[in-house]
Amino acid sequence: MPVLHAKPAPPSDDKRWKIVETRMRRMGDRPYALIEALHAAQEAFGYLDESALNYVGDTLGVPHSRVYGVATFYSYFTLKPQGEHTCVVCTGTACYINGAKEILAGIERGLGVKPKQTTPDGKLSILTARCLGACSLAPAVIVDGAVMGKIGAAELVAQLEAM
Amino acid sequence: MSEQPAAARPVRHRAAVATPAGETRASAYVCEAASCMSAQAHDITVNLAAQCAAAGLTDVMVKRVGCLGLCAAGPLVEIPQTGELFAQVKPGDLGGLITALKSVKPGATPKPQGPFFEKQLRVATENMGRVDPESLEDYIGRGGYEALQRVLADMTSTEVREVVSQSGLRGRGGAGYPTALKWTTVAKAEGKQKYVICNADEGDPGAFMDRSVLESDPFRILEGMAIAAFAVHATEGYIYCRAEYPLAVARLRTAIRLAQRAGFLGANIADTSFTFDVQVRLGAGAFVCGEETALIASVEGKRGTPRPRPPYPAVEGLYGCPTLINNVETFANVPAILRKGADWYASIGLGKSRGTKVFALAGRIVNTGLVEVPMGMTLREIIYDIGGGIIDGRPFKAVQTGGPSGGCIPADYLDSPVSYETLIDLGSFMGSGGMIVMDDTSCMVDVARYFQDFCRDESCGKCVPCRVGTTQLWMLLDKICRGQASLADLDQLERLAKVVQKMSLCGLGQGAPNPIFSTLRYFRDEYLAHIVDKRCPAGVCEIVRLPDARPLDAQPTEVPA
Amino acid sequence: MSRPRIATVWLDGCSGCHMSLIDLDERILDIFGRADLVYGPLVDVKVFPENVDVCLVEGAVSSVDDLERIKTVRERTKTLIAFGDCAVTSNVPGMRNPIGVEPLLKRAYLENVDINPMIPNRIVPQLLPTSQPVNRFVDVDIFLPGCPPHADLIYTLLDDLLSGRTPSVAGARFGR
Amino acid sequence: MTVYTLKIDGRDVAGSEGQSIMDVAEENGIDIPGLCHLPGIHDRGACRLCVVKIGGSPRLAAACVTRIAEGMDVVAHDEELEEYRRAATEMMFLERNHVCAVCVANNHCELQELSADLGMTHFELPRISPTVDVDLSHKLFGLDHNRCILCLRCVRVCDEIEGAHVWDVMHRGLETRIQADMGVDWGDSATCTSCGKCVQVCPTGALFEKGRPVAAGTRDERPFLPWLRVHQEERGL
Repeated sequence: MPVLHAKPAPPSDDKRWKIVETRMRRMGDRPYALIEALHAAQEAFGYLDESALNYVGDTLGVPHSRVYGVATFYSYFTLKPQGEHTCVVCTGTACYINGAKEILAGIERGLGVKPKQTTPDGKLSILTARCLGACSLAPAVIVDGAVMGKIGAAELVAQLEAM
Repeated sequence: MSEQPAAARPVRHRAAVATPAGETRASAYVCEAASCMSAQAHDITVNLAAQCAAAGLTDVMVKRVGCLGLCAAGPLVEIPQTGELFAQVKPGDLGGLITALKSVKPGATPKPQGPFFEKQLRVATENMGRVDPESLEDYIGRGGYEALQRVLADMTSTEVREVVSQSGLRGRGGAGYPTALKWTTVAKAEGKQKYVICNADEGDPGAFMDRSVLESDPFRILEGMAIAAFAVHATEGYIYCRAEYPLAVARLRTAIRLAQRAGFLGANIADTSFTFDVQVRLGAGAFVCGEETALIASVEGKRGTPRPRPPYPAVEGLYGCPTLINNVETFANVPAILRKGADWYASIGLGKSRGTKVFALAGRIVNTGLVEVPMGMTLREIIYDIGGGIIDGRPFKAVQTGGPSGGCIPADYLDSPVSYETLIDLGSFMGSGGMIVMDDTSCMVDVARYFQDFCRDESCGKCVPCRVGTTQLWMLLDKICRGQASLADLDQLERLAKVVQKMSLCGLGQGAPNPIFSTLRYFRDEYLAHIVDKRCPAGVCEIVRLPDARPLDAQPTEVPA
Repeated sequence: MSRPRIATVWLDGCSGCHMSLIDLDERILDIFGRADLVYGPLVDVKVFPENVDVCLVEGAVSSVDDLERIKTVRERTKTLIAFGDCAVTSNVPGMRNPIGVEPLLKRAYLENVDINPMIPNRIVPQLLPTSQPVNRFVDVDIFLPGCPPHADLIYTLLDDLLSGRTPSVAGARFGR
Repeated sequence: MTVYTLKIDGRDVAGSEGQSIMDVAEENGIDIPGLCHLPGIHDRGACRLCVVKIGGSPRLAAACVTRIAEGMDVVAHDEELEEYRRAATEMMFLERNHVCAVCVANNHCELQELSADLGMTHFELPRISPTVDVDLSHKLFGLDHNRCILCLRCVRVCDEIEGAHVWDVMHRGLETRIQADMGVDWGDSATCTSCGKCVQVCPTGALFEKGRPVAAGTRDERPFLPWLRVHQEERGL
């Protein structure tokens, strides 16, 4: 039996909440819609802040601690706003044996940021991916959505610095 | 790792960009799978269509297709009439292609395409690179939905399971559990509501088979799932797909919509009483969700942690109901088996491993890409004949199969045939089908450390041996790699690996020590070189040399001023 | 045959284990009636002697000095006993490990000091990055956990060793 | 109800359909260790201490979540299993910063008790020594992550018995932590009823009542969860 609870109002009148609300409603506002709802919220806002987590949890009748548990379990969800630019470094096996380690080391040396960190000026976030499935381009990185394959650390750092 | 590879953000566009009104004399198949897409393949399609129109080539068809397989040479365009494959095509330089298209004679026969293609046997990937992944007509034109229609018209669910049983099909997700056995368990399990789930949470690093299948031939998965649903009396299906594969997700969603519209999904499929519908559920970046029970938890909107089995999902799965979970490639084989017959399928293969297997070749290999070969082909044929050997002609060192639960197979066994059984005998594992080739520039201890790092990062944290053990194993391997370890540490490594293997709750933890076992089995000398000689034979590891003989953790700490 | 030579060593610990040894009461006469106490806080010997048969090591290995000493002990001792929780698990000294040496010293010698705050750099031995149990650095023959190990357990163990029986640490446990 | 007969460690025992191996063993006075197991809340088979061998299968099964079957032949104790259990217990000690000597649970800690039962005298592997928090924001209770073994009894008792679902886990792998509401300080939790059930079920000193001296060596007895007291008495705590 679904728990009966009052549906909360969205945290603000930002139109993007409509998208989140619709995605949840299509799944009957049931607890199993949690991950889909978090996807919708992150797509809409770029990250998940506390108001989004509360809103989703209250709508679906999921305890807040569980919402937080789910949002922190999956690496795809991010609770912090990302930098203006993002650089995703693939660390899949093919990229690893073709130099992904050197790329990450090069970024850390050159820009002083580690994976999952954002530069202090908020310009650039460095992320890693388990495998982009683009093994033919190894080592591969994605800079602001564009894949760059067979790239060296120095070349990449130069590009990132130029941004 | 909040990856958001917007690279492959799908672009909505028409099926064939140029379709001749009359007879098609020549065609250009532009690969629009993820790897080529990231190299502007879509611009090629658009530009090529425009230039064909400008050149007055009204009898030329330009269409996007799924993966052409030879990803290393992308972006790729094929002229199927002649079999010519254009590699590394530039969107701004299509003159050569136009010339080739002009010169195709009507009724031309394809010329041989070389061993990369000819040694392959395509079943699960038979439509890959042939059909437009977003065109139902194209799929039907290649025999699509014949199998489902025949099943619904002429067969009982028992008969369908019988055919699958006789084909010898086994789960392509890794463990190789007989598919028909699973189907029968679900069919016979008590419960009004049953589910079919397609496991498309392809997480092994260096594996991209499922991605290519989903991007290239999504209808095939839907058909396979529908047949399975009929065979196990299920009415609802889910495809659990990695969110990191946006192109695959988009194509699946399109395919579902088109199939629903055409009556291949939904109520009363093909005018029978059979009802089955499919929804896509997105993963969110957790490798462990490839494990069945974790996947179910994730579909239910929970933390993707596995639970002990039994009860198996076939009896108590999604929402507590009997649930069939098969992986993408398994479902991709089903329509072909039903269409061509169990005997045909069973005639391919070796021993208890029947049919074909799709492999993703990657690493230090010339022809990085996707291949499908009959079970029983030797590693040498796959790596050298199809894969083109090692980059720069360097010496082959090992091939890693089975992902983080797999192992590294050395050169001595290159002539072993590939099957579920032989790989296990060699201390590795079929896994989902990633094959990472390594040459003398890879250090095997470092590779073991890499996989352990992966496992500890992806451990869900539920059970103690995996949560703590994988980290302890990684710490030991790291110590060895840095030249700080003793022989006693090596003993500890072996002892602990055994504990983690035996005690862990799910396959992730149980399989995590496998890369250690296999590298110890074949490359013990490399471990000893790090420990005894304090040297990395491949020159990969940074051996920490200290002014005095004490190891790192016994170095005095500088007092702050 | 010469009498067995017993030594005790006090590394980074609170000396509570030595107190427990003294708690043997009259049994201490029994033990050292059969063996010689050749080194330790209870006797005035400056250098750890050669040819020690049994050595009870109290405390974790936390400093450069501890490390040098435990190596010497190992070289000159037949049966090395990790004596009490600090030697066995690093126990209380190990509580500093997550903190790190620098913040630790700052807290202890600068932030919490009113008069002439400074981090000592002479006389006090340099700390190792972490405080570790004895078996992280040298082989240990017998572990006797407990904080401190009960005098009865110490007696049983020493009695076993002196009588040539297989030494028993049954009943020993962490903490308490 | 169907009754099954089976063997545990060579002894003939009987139980009813749906019971776990752990239940039947307990009823027959066969002690199988377990730290995440607690009667009255759902089992999750996560600490792996209760693993047993069934009918010569190479795969070990957690006794707390494996239902009995007719003719089952269970080995709950042998040298190999004891070694694995010791290894798993060692991992629990090494994961966080357990210091028995100065722990509020000293002398009434299930982890400490277990290590003694298994005859553990030392650790072979190094400590991981993570930096973790101590949350003393609640007016009555404290949470010391240094001593948490992630058995999740607190999460389950709060959800299943108290119905508040204050607790859940966040992050994953070695980063997994117990957390209240949206990862807030316990004292700021809007859902906590201060019932103290989580403190009562904690096998170690991770959740504790403020103001009880280390030297007390006992737990405060509370009238709720009578079955729990029975369980603790059985284990001599």
